[in-house]
Amino acid sequence: MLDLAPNNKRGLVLHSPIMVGSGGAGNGDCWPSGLTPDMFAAVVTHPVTLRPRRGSEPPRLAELPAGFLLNTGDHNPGFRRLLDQHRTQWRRLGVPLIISLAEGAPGDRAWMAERLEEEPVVAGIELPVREDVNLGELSAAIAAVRRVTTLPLLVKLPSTRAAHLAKACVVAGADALVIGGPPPAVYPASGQALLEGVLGGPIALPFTLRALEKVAALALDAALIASGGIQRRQDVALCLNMGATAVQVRSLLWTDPAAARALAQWGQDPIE
Amino acid sequence: MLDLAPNNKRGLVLHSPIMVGSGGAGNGDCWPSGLTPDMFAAVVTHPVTLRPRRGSEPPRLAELPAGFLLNTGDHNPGFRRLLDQHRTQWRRLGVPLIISLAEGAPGDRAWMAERLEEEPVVAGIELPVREDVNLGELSAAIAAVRRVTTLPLLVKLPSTRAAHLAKACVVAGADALVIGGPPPAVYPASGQALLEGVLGGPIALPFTLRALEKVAALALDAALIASGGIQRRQDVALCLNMGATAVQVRSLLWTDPAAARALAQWGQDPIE
Amino acid sequence: MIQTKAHVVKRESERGHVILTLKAAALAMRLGPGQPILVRPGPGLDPYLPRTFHPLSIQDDLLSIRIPPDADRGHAWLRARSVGETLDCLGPVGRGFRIAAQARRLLCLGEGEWAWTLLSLVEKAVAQGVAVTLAVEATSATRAIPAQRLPLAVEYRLATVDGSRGRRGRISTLLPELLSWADAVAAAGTMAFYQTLAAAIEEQRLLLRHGYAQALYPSTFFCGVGACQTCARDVAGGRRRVCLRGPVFDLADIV
Amino acid sequence: MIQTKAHVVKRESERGHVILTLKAAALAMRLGPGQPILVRPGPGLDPYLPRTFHPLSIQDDLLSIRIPPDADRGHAWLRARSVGETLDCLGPVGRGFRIAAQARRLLCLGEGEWAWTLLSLVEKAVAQGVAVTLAVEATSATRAIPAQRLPLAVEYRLATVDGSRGRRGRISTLLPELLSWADAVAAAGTMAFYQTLAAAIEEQRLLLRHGYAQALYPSTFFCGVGACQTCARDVAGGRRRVCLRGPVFDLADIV
Ligand SMILES: Cc1cc2nc3c(=O)[nH]c(=O)nc-3n(C[C@H](O)[C@H](O)[C@H](O)COP(=O)(O)OP(=O)(O)OC[C@H]3O[C@@H](n4cnc5c(N)ncnc54)[C@H](O)[C@@H]3O)c2cc1C
Ligand SMILES: Cc1cc2nc3c(=O)[nH]c(=O)nc-3n(C[C@H](O)[C@H](O)[C@H](O)COP(=O)(O)OP(=O)(O)OC[C@H]3O[C@@H](n4cnc5c(N)ncnc54)[C@H](O)[C@@H]3O)c2cc1C
Ligand SMILES: Cc1cc2nc3c(=O)[nH]c(=O)nc-3n(C[C@H](O)[C@H](O)[C@H](O)COP(=O)(O)O)c2cc1C
Ligand SMILES: Cc1cc2nc3c(=O)[nH]c(=O)nc-3n(C[C@H](O)[C@H](O)[C@H](O)COP(=O)(O)O)c2cc1C
Ligand code: FES
Ligand code: FES
Repeated sequence: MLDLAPNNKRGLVLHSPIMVGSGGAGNGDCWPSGLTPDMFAAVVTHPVTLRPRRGSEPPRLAELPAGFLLNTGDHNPGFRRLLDQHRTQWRRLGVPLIISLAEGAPGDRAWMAERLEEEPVVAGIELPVREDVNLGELSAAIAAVRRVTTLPLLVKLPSTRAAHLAKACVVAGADALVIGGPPPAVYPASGQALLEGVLGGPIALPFTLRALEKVAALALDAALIASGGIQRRQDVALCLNMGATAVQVRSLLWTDPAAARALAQWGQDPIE
Repeated sequence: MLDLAPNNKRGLVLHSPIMVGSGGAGNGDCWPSGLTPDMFAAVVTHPVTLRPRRGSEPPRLAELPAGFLLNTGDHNPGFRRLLDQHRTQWRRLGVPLIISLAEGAPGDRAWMAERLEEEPVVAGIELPVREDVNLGELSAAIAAVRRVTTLPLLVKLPSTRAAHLAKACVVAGADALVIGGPPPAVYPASGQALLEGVLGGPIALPFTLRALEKVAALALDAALIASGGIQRRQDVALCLNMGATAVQVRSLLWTDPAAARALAQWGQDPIE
Repeated sequence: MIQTKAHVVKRESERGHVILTLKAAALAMRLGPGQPILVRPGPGLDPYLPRTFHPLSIQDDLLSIRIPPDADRGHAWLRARSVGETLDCLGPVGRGFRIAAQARRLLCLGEGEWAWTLLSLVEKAVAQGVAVTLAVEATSATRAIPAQRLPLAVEYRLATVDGSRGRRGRISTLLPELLSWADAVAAAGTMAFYQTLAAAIEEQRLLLRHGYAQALYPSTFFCGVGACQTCARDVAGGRRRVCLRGPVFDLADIV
Repeated sequence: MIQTKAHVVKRESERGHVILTLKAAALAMRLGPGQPILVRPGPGLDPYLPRTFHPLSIQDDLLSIRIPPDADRGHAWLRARSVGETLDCLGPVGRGFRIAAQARRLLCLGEGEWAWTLLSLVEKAVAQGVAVTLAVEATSATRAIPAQRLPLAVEYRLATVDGSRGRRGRISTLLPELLSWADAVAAAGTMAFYQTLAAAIEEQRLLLRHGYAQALYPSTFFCGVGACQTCARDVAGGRRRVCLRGPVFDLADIV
């Protein structure tokens, strides 16, 4: 049995190492052709903020070789509406639901985390971390959330700075580290407007692997979850081999649901 | 007339915005089919260290989508042999030669920079900067070199941290900033060994553009040179448009010398 | 939405663009006019984003897509496919054109490349006995839909910016006459085109009422199921995901 | 080194691999056995790294390359080329095999896939009147060079690991006999193969002298001109760039 939070009383047990990464299935309500929640080990929502956010103006997407840049600007309906609109549907998910809490005003995340204690449908919290965060602020923010919740806490680190930030996160109370948010970049979208966004797709994998290698070498007392660019069985095998307990897939669900379905059968298949 | 160092008494005048980036033509002695030094605005050598370096063990190269990871480990014959072996040939280059000084023991770069004052064939110095450098150390290192040389000083910043480091470099005495060294990553090379290296090829461009956008916004008193992933006329136009004075090309010389030659004719061609 | 391997059963090449007829029964069955499909544009993981197509015709187990003669390398790969190969397709995306039960005279209005997306609607409306006029604005005659691509029963009106065929100039000069005839409108073009259309309707009918004109929002799609959030636009009174609410909207909701 | 567009004039497909014959006069003229060429493996900027090939034959204005049936997507693109298309080629890279003026009996020794790189040398040596034995170690008969690919004058010896043709097992058992015959050796294989060969030569001739055996260093190339430093290896008494010093070395310099 895989447990992403063995030191946490609640634990976070997965039936396979293949999770749906933040927003891959929207807020657990957007399932591409042929995919159902129970195929995956867990589902992470889009990052939510306390108040609604209209997100970025278009264009939000630019194509890169073997990938893309995406910038949605944390477009979301706000914490209260998210829960109100999805609670019923989440009860039927059948697998652990992890709420991603985006950074907003100071104290917002702790406030939301505290509310989530009263939501039996929620199995964990993921905190995405900005690339330019300062180490002290990050520790304080994680510790503030840790104080108010008994839920398993996943911290999603930017891949370029994961090794630098990892230890402080575990000390501050993270149960697991998601490695990592791919690096930001700029490229012209269609219509020539320069788009600043975060890398996605297969081309993100080399950044994930570098961060995973460096964080695994620290041998911290936290589960590692590889995220960013994972597409093929060999990518999963490599990440598990390098020390990850699980992986998150996202855009594969969109570009090739059949491949995502096959990948989700990890371990159930005699040929591996 | 383009001048990369207008505030420097010596100046660094280029006849076009297309330079050969560090190592693109070896140490000015490795010219792919149909290319000659005078086609380009300037030539930057491989990074050299005071003592010879054997560089990294193979594999040194892994393929990525639209690019590659490269790790040569600053393989070089050492400062003295570099000068002794190349001085004569450099006199015939016909365009400015810029020596790249790699980081070594403390004080090594300043020592080498001082020697270069006595080499009339050298038109400038480029200092490549590590991604994990500390801001204070970097300022001190640049200032130390600045004190001992009147040569134009180019500082090559890692793209992920360029905006963070740029101002301090100019304050410490950099005449121009090279934007930037692409991010490091890890991927299996052939034979499955994990290779950690620096990104090269077209896929590096989105990182260069992000760093260039952020540094240009600082409006510092230093010329900007875009480097990393530049291949097509539209890439050059974009970089110049975003505030670069010149660009450096490297692997294009290897994969498509004819295209590099066409690019080097920038400005001489009526259709632009 | 389903994912399916579609077999290329016919390939026509015409003035640079390529039309592929695909056999994909399960997809054709679910697909209506105005609903796009997403096609994988290469054999591997690059290019990675799907390409969006609005089938030109949907008949029984067949559908056809037109790949424009542009510089996109995904399109270049798709143009090079030949009969017997298969394409990985996802679809249908979102909601398409509806032909109201009481519609008798349908005006289909297309601008430039977008005009092609109306062909399957034209086909379906004619088959249902609706009188159809297709009016198209193109930069020149060679870039317009050839008349022989249309059912005989369709009245085809053309405005070309260079005057090489039909009315010279923009389509706006034709609109008063066409709108006075039509009891329903379906449009495909840019947002600027829809502004012009809405203004002409208001001039002609005093009010742009819901239910009179439908318009295909000009968009490409990534996930097509609401997850990626890249297609969000300010339409229908809020910031909506076009792949869920559209891509066909009431014109009154997008201008 | 030159860069040139080579025209595909013939395409043969055989047990998965594809042999393309290319017309490229300026390149063929400069090219000798053992000197690789670099070929762009796609239409655009991806895949980005060139693919390295050792031409199987070089004759007048023609040369031919063999694309192995592996999973590399650059190779997949190249296997799909057809007659009439052009390939972007760079070459020759470095130094090839030399046939010493006094050589009378040349033993060519190839291991697995690498054996194919010896074909152009075999051709040239036979044409110069040298007696040639080609000895190849393959995993099985179906993966070995077919005899009909060779000039009639060549003596062909095969060792197959599965015993499906020729001597069963590794080539080492054939070496004593072959080496006692040869006055010059040219080899292509892995470094392990060269260790075995060097040991056999020392056994047979007491010393591995410079000038007796040449070996193709098993390497692919990026720039091919010494700039990128990816091909540096510890050979010939130092860390050398194989694309400048090699890829053909004296066997004594690389073991
Ligand atoms: C994110 C990602 C997505 C990918 N997607 C796909 C995909 O969709 N389909 C697919 O088939 N592959 C894909 N790949 C694999 C990748 O693009 C290469 O095709 C693959 O690495 C080739 O592997 P190989 O071991 O066969 O060849 P390698 O031995 O790794 O070599 C490939 C080429 O690189 C050059 N090379 C390698 N090492 C050296 C060296 N030391 N010196 C000089 N040249 C060298 C050679 O020219 C060689 O032919 C992907 C890789 C990544 C990172
Ligand atoms: C480093 C680099 C190297 C490149 N090399 C090459 C090359 O060798 N050859 C080449 O032809 N091109 C190359 N490109 C261009 C690139 O890969 C794309 O093909 C190009 O961006 C397509 O541009 P476009 O403006 O035609 O299409 P775009 O309009 O940018 O769209 C391309 C596709 O992306 C999707 N898309 C875009 N925006 C959205 C959106 N808002 N919502 C949903 N989907 C969207 C669509 O499916 C669309 O068809 C390179 C780009 C980079 C960054
Ligand atoms: C991802 C997402 C983000 C949203 N963000 C906001 C928001 O920032 N402010 C707001 O008022 N409503 C927001 N909403 C709600 C929508 O505006 C609206 O209520 C409706 O759900 C959106 O329609 P759609 O599902 O067609 O996109 C959001 C909805 C979604 C699905
Ligand atoms: C890029 C480069 C790096 C070198 N680095 C070293 C070194 O670290 N130590 C050393 O002793 N010699 C070094 N040399 C010198 C070589 O070992 C040797 O003298 C010779 O020039 C290399 O042969 P090559 O040009 O075939 O690679 C270097 C040469 C080059 C071209
Ligand atoms: S295309 Fe992904 S949300 Fe609409
Ligand atoms: S292949 Fe570039 S140095 Fe040899």
